[in-house]
Amino acid sequence: MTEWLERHIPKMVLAPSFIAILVFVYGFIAWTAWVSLTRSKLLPKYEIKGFIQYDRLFDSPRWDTAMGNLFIFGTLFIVTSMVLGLLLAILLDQKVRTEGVLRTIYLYPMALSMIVTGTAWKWIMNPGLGIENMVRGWGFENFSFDWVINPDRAIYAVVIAGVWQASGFVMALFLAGLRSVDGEIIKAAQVDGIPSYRIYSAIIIPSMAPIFLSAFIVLAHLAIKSFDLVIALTGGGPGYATDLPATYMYAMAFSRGDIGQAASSAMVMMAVVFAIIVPYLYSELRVKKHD
Amino acid sequence: EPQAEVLHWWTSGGEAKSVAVLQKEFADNGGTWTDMPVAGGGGDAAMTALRARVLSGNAPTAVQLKGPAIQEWYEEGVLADISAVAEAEGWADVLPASIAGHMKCDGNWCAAPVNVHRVDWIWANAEVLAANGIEMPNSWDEFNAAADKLAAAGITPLAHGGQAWQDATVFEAVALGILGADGFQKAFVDLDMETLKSDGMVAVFDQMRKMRGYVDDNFSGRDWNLATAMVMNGEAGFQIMGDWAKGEFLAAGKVPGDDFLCASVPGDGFLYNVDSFAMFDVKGDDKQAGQALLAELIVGKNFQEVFNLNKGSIPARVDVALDAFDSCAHLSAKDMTDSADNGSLLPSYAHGMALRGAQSGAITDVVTAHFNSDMSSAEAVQMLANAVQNSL
Amino acid sequence: MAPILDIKNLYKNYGPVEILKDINVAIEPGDFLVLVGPSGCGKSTLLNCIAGLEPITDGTIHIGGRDMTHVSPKDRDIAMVFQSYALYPTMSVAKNITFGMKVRGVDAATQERKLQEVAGQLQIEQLLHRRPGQLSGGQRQRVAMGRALVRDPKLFLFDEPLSNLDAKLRVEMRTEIKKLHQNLGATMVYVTHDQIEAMTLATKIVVLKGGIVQQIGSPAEIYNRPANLFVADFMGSPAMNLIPARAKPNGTGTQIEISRDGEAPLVLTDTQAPDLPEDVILGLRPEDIAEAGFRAGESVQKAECLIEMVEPAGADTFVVSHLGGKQVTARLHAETSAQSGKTLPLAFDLSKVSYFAPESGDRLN
Amino acid sequence: MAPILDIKNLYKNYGPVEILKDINVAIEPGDFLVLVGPSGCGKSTLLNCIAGLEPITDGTIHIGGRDMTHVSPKDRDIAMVFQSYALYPTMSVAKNITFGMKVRGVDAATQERKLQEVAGQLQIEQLLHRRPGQLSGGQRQRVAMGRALVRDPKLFLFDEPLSNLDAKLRVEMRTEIKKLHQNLGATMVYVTHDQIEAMTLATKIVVLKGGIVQQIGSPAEIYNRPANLFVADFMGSPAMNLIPARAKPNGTGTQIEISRDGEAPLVLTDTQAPDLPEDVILGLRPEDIAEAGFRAGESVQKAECLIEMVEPAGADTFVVSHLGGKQVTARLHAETSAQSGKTLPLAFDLSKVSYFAPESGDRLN
Amino acid sequence: MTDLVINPTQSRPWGKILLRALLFALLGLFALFYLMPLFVMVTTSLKSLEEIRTGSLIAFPREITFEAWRTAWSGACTGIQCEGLRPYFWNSVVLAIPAVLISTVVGALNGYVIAQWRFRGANLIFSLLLFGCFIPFQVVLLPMARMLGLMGLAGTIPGLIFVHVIYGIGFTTLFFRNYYVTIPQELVKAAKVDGAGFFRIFWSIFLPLSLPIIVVTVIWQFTQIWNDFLFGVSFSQAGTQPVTVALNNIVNSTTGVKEYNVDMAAAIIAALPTLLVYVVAGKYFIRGLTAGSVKG
Ligand SMILES: Nc1ncnc2c1ncn2[C@@H]1O[C@H](COP(=O)(O)OP(=O)(O)OP(=O)(O)O)[C@@H](O)[C@H]1O
Ligand SMILES: Nc1ncnc2c1ncn2[C@@H]1O[C@H](COP(=O)(O)OP(=O)(O)OP(=O)(O)O)[C@@H](O)[C@H]1O
Ligand SMILES: [Mg+2]
Ligand SMILES: [Mg+2]
Repeated sequence: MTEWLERHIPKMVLAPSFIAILVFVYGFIAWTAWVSLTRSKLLPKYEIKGFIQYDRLFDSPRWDTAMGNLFIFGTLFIVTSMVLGLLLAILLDQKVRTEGVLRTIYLYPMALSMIVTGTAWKWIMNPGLGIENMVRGWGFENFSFDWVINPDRAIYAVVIAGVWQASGFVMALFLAGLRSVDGEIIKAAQVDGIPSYRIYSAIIIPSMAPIFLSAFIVLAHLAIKSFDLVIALTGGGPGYATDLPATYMYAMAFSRGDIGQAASSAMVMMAVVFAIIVPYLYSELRVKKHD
Repeated sequence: EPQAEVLHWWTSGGEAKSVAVLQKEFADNGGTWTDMPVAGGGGDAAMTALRARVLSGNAPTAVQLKGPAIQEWYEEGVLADISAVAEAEGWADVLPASIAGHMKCDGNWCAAPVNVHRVDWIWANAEVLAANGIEMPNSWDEFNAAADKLAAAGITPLAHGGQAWQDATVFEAVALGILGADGFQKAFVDLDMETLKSDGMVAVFDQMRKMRGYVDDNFSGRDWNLATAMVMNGEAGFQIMGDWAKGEFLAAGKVPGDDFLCASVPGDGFLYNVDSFAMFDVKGDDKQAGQALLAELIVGKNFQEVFNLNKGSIPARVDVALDAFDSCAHLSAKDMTDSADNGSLLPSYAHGMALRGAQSGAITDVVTAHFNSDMSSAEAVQMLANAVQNSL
Repeated sequence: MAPILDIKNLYKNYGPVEILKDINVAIEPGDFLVLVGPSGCGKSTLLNCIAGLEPITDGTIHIGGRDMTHVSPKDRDIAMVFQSYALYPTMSVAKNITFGMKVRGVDAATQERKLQEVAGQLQIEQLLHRRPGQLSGGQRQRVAMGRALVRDPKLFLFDEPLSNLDAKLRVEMRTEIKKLHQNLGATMVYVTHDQIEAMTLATKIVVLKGGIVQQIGSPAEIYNRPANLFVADFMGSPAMNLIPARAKPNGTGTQIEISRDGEAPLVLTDTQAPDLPEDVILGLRPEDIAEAGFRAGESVQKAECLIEMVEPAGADTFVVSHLGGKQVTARLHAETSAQSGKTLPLAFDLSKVSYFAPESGDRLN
Repeated sequence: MAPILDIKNLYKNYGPVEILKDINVAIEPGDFLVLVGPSGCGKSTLLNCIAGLEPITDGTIHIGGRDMTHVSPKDRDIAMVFQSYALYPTMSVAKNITFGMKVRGVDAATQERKLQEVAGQLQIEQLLHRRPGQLSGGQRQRVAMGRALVRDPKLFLFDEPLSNLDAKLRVEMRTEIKKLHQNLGATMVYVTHDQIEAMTLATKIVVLKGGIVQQIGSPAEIYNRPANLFVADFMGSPAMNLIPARAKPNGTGTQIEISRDGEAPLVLTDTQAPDLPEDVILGLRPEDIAEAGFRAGESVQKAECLIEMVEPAGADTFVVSHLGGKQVTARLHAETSAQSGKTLPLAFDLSKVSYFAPESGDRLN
Repeated sequence: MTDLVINPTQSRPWGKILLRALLFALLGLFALFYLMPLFVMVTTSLKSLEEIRTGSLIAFPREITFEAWRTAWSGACTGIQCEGLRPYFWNSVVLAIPAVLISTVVGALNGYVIAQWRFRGANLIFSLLLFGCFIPFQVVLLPMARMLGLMGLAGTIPGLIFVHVIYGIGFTTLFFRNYYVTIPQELVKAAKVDGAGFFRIFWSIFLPLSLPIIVVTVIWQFTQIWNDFLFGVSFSQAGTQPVTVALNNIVNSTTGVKEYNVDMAAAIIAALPTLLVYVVAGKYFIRGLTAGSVKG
């Protein structure tokens, strides 16, 4: 008996989490899938009506905009955060005496919720109140920075705020990565006559591939879930120019009373997540077996 | 002991004060009031919370809900029947029929109205208009002429905030003016496809394109009260906004008629937005007692007067003396009675009185997309028809 | 010939800590200099100073006759192989080898030619397209070597290049490095803390301890005439037996008396001993203590000793006895009849003996 | 005496992969069993199976006469020392050693007594309050040993306990383990891939390859009479020379012909060779090839050989020559006059020779 | 470690100085970029309403007043109650602390099992857990509400804790698992031979080793839970609303006069605990990342 218990304790410890996840994640996904096949309005109904919600979804120009925005936002947000994070990490890696303070400054946005900082960013980027106004006040009358209110540019304003919030974290990841590169490799490169920038670009950075992957996953996850950011900064506007799938889904479920539609959009979002996460999981679990 | 938990999104300034009146009355009648305010997104957040509460079987006693949403919730089978209170209080006699209609579910009373907002107001700075020799416009052409004049004088013609619901507010005011009461009814209440695709609708979008030109550069995301302040400060000439804007003027010590002007937007009709509390099914005697008491107090004369004085709207019941109200309110009350008679008393689509969320949202999507881009009117009409069709 | 590497009065501090103290070393072209010493004695630091990877506190370094004290590593015309090999992990073997040339702007044809040349020399032709992660330890070692060879530098520096390999591979690679040295006639500086490596590879050995040079000399000098107790103990495996003894000059030579637990002391007579103080440490390598029948000669003295342990090790058998309060190891033939717990007559070859002063540890003869 | 460890028909699979195949080993109390084999051959897996840390697929394991096949590790009365020592990093040395007793509820006084006893034995008294991170490799090794000793188990299991140490320390610790074994009379199972360790420590050696036992025997048996080419090549350093040759029986014995590059073949005559096929592999250890003047006897055959390289290694000097297309290493005295590029007469001691079949690799004599 | 730009033996001091100056200029510029919103928030919160209307946003206050802070803490109205953030702040505290602790402990145990007690299917379970991190939370609101109702936890703080724990497990498990896989398995083996069981090994050996990763996990979880709005607004009722909901009520009222200084003060107050955690423990955060969770 105790032998049996001993052998199975690990499984029993994992079991509650496993069951919880099965019910509260996968059960709910299944529930959503089901609801996406119904005509649920204000509250869920369970009578299957086929794929009508998906037809509506793909017919909706707003959903198109949302997906388009996710693509633009996702790409720019991830790329910019990575580039900026990497740059900051490299700069901080140059034996800067004030590193501790600077690191905290770069990292703190991660601590704030977007509900909190969205307002500040809204002001800063508002042409009448913020930077544009300030720069014009300095005498540059033609300076213009009106992205938040320009439907064609507003999504880039969201990118700025997003990058502001996430790049510090990416910096931390990369800094940790730089710090774990074998010092002998760098010495070898120096003796080999390779200049500093080439050491970074050709040797160190390529060797941090796993960290790029981690950063990518964290950022992709933030991009897909980005909701607070848009709500606080633009409310999805001007018009619905900055709608993202998450805000679309939220609007459908909670202000439109169109839960069926919301569920179908959620399923599409989940498919996107799946497409990103499965390769990651694959590499993660395979690599570990390797070493 | 009567108990009530009230979910609402009146969280600040005049509104909060107005709710406080109700709470005080409730307490005076021996009840315990639990306040559950959820601000943000014009009630979106509150609706999120409501849905979660209902699904978890823990609905609040009363919820700030209005228009077809009440019926929608009723259809989900979660609303209570308060006919007993309504009959005892004789609500049917004191509420205008179209408003009463919103409060009934399958013939039973299920919600209590608080007020009537008029949505199709146009507000103006008296001084600015006088200085430029402009009268309150009676047609959209007059409005355009006045606006051009203001623009020439370097004043922003139309104070506006670039939020979807504000775009929709302007849009429905324009639509009412151009399509007329009948057309409005067909388009935004009955969702008649013919009307939605008609030339009249093209004209409406044409006018919207003009309106876009009258707005300043910084309008995006601006809160409506900041737009009102622009009118107040003489930075802008007009604002098209519901009568809650009046509260801002009054709060700043401005006098209607002298400092600012109010008029209905060009065209016939009255777009109303009735705030109300829907009563949810709750268990327990004290909660049900609280619910009944709450309903009684909400429609009570005292609360209707005090609340609306604070809020800028007019009482829902017609037998409240309006002595304490200002001239704009008087105008509103008179117009309401008149249009009720000639059939032009219409629910506001922009404020969720005319249509269910999915449809009104679909329309707003098109309106705001058009307003914020250089889409042609013809395209917009086509899109509108598709969106409405798609949302059904 | 002018020395190719000439280090004069080199000091190196990390902050307040002196790591290297007054190092003076010079080597000729074609030399194979090995730096040995225990962990933390400053071997890597010295190598880094030669490479220019660490600034030095005082002194000068000349390479090929030029003062290189303040020249950056890439201009010193050196190549270095590291303990962890430090291969560029994301580049193929070929790119690892050619990257330095590429950066220097060597044309593609030359790169290719040199690559093939080196790859042939090291027999890694079929590995050129692989990543370092796909190589075994020995293969990595070869690639690291290739990266150095392709440079054709004045000086090769090696920092414990074999210590990550297992015993068998280590022996093989050692031979290969030796051959490479002989074939190329290159000059090499090689760090290890394995004294067998030091002995087999070096033409010249520097023994370091605590940042101070203990002895510089050829392998034979260091092995046969260690300058002090530290070097005596450090070089050779099993280590030299260091036995406290008392020296008493008598007519023919010096009588060396070694105490034994519960037995009469062991007395040996060294006819060639110099003037010794009374207390000395006698040093004798295991192979200089043999089974009595197998070693003869003028300087060989015999004595019965109690064997405590017998350790057969394939080709040899080591036996351990107890003399002067120390364990004494002797290296016997594999076919020895020694048994633990029994006595055995042992022969001590005093022609190979070293004497040290107990306090200073310095060599006396 | 009944075997203290008896493994019968043990199979171990990881999923579909067979790691261990039909292992049969038994040892007596007091034995020192060493498992050797190249990396990945299943040594650690076998040890883990004995310890009960891995379930086995088939077969039985008896320890001290009891069937322990399905008993959990803590009830098998074993102690284990790991390659990485696996010291608990957050506990002091004392706590590391007493943790097992504490878990088993031994009272504090006994814990203390045993701790002191073991600490004395291993001379780590002054380290008891330190953390493992503050210890050197050798000290860690001792603590790991202490943790095992304090348990006083039926069986000690060691998984490459010395492979993390440097060469010098490894030799010292090896001797210490040997002494420990002799003093305690304990039974030990010891994994290594260092054949010198295997030779010096074992009373019995198991050579594994690819999960299959190649040979079981005493060190001398394995060294002198390897069962196949794999064992021959694996045991001994430098490795046994394995030279392709052709066998031709003639009157007195068998003529063994070894080809040489651009020279006449080398011909040796073995008078004691059994019936051999024509193609054989001749195996001769480096120490069985000596300088001609130093070895004599009936079975010794001499020949001039071209020396390619000379590697002095302190006590010995290795020289490398080329025979039968292979490098052949001979172990000569340190004072040899061999010079690379010159010829030297070498003596081949055929009394020690092994013959193998080229295809199967099996021993022929 | 990596020591690149300053190569000590490369002289040419003026070039070096120029490089360094450039480096610091860049670092400083970025610091400004990151500090700007905080600067706006802090200065605004210290201004009077009058000054905000008339002055520029990006300017130091002419006159500093802490009035807005007092109001935000204990006087601002969220609906008809005018108690400021204070009561909601404490709700958040009693909510966040247990939720962080529980999810960390569960994550640690899960990570320990997955990394060190591998059994068939453990990796599958890990994948499933990990995928759970990426599920958009809006998706789970409605079914979760139903479940909470069924469990009788609707509208309660334990209910909220439950929700946060469930959706935090994925990340905490990921962190601990990635940390524990770097610890050699021999440690568990040694302890098993020593006679210790599953929990004993965890408690005596792994937990004392886990400080760096505990710091990372706690910071991450605390930030997530403290800043959460969606769950807070959906699964609370009057009296159990967390501080973010109250903040939203103060900041996002659509009518009435907007007191920007109070809004900003309230925003900073709501963010103080997380800010504090980052400032105090940020160093350990990086260290923890280096220690394990960074591994691909
Ligand atoms: N960057 C540094 N700062 C301060 N001290 C250092 C630094 N690098 C090395 N040291 C110290 O310098 C001494 C010599 O180190 P070094 O690496 O040269 O030793 P080593 O002889 O190569 O040892 P090993 O055989 O272990 O490689 C050591 O005591 C070490 O602690
Ligand atoms: N958990 C496992 N799952 C699958 N295969 C494994 C596992 N553990 C070990 N193996 C495989 O079993 C074989 C034997 O491994 P083992 O660790 O016993 O080798 P070893 O002889 O101890 O090698 P080394 O000398 O490198 O320690 C190897 O091929 C290894 O890849
Ligand atoms: Mg070193
Ligand atoms: Mg192993």
